[in-house]
Amino acid sequence: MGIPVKLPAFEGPLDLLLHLIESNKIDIYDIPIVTITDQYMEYIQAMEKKDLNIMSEFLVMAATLLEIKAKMLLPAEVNEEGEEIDPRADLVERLLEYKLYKFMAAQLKARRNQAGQSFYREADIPKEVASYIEPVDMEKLIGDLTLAKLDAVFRDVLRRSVDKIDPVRSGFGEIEMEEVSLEDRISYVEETLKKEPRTSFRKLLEGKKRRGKMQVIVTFLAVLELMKTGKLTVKQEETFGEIYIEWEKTPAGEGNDKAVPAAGAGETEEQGA
Amino acid sequence: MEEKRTEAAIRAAVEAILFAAGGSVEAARLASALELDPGEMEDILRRMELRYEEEDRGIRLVELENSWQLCTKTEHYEELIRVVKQPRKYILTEVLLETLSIVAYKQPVTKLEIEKIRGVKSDHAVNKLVEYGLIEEVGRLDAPGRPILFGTTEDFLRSFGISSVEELPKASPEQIEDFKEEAEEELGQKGAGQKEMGQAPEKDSDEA
Amino acid sequence: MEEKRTEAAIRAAVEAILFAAGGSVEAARLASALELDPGEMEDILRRMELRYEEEDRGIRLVELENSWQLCTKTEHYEELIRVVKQPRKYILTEVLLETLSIVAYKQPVTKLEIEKIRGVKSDHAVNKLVEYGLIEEVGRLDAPGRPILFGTTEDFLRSFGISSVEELPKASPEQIEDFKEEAEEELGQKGAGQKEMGQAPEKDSDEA
Repeated sequence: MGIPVKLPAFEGPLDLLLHLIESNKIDIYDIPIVTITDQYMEYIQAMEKKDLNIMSEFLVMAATLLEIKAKMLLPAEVNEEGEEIDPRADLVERLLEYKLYKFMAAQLKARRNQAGQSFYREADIPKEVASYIEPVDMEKLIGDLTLAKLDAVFRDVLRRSVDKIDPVRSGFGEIEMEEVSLEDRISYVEETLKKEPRTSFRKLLEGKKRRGKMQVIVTFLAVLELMKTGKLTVKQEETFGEIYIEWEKTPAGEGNDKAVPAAGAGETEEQGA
Repeated sequence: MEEKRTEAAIRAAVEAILFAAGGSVEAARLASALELDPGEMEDILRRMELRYEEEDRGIRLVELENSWQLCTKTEHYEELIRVVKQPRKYILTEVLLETLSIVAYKQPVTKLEIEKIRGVKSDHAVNKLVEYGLIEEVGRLDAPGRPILFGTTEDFLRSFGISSVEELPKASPEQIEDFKEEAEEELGQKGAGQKEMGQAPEKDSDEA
Repeated sequence: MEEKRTEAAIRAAVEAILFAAGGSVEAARLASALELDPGEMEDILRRMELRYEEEDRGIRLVELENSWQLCTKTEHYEELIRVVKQPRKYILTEVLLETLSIVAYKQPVTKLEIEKIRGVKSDHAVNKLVEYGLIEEVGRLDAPGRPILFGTTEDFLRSFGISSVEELPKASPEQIEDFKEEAEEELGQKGAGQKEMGQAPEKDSDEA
């Protein structure tokens, strides 16, 4: 059989083989392997070799065909039951499976045409529903907040507020250079997180009498540094919200701990707090 | 297309068309699509309108200037809300709690005052608290720009079982003075009292 | 909310919800919104399904893997397209259909398995099907490289009018046997189907 001048394109080697089998009117269970292999080779030789990726797939099949052809010449192998093994068996299975899916694809196509006659709807939520805002459940919101707790929070706020103001006032005329070392802050943050693996940035600053700007900045840098090395993760749920810090327990962290002695200068005394 | 359709089949077709169309469809357009004369179409639509009012229908047929449309019955909005709206979760974060305590104890208070105490911008916290119905505008300060004065809501007070702001323990000016003194003392001692001071505030940080 | 709702009222609510939602809504979600237990909800949905089949309804209730949705009956397609524009459908080439059918019948399946069956690289086809929303990643195979497992999407069910993947005939060994017989019969007719077979693959050569 000659190859047509205008070569049809095939999806792949299996597709081509099925085509050859069908156009030769061959029984798929008894493929004349010599004829089919020759035709297959003829076809791929005529193929445009523009796409190596596609070509290689056709070539793999060519090798398989040649292998089968060779095995056909040898005495047949037998299986445990003493039956002769047809070297073509695997190929036949593959071809049948492939054909099965082609057949199913055709069925799907028909179903799609049918299903395409059903129309769906875009969501159309009435304005009143879309703009509905759930009322606040005050009880749930308040939760276990008590007046006593609120009072404590307020006192704490005031205290910190005073703390913030005073150093400035008292600092008039004698502006102190605040020495904050990044290294110390890193070890402070590490120590704190080891004791309390989940905390907030705010909490890291607590216990510090003088929350100078430099203190805040350097602590923040320390957090960034530790984040970069993967020792902690940082989460902020909303803009201006609480910054939550979580210690990542990595074995790598331990080696580093030794590098930074726990009992450092200045800030480290807070570890006791 | 069929020889003689039943009215039921026509009604079904109208339903299908209006369902898929989403918006409204002119009666004339329906009539021509279904090969009916306008009068007949109109009669059928009127009859359909009534049928949709039956108890087991969740949609209704409405006419809008010679156009017809299907829409959800308002009776079912409540159930619809439960399906489409995610229940909101509100939490009083530390920031909110802090801001709330300032409003509670210093009310009426302006946002500027809150910010002065907290040392940071507080628009977000104030807005959230208003949204949650914990605080509200209680007036305006007689000052340039007439800034809003915030106070706690009645709902807020009720939830603590108190009837008026008066019942809140006020942080008096003297108290604030106390704090200042305390702070100055500590500064003098430079870190002596640190341990005690360090403990107190930390306790609340996990309340968020 | 109500003391005792009639089933008609529940049916109405379901209709309202599904009409407004447009897309599919999980049965469990409906049940919780309507404060029904799942079994009861299911029963009602099944009864509704039947009621929608009545002659004067143009829409039907369809199930898509435990979710429910309203859509127009195919019977009204002719009348429908005279008024409503057909949503644009992407073209599914033979290659895509073939790949899709492998995913549909063998899911969850890796790209490698698809390629083994098809005998060709299938990145392009798989990517396109993912892009069209017909298949999606459904997990990872517990094997070296943790390859992606693909499965079909709800949109696949919708596009092909299938309620559940279970509904698809599984490609079982018996079925393959059946198919072999069919193939043998075909051989008996010698080349009857040849023309179609020869043409089909040519169309999508660009997909390979």
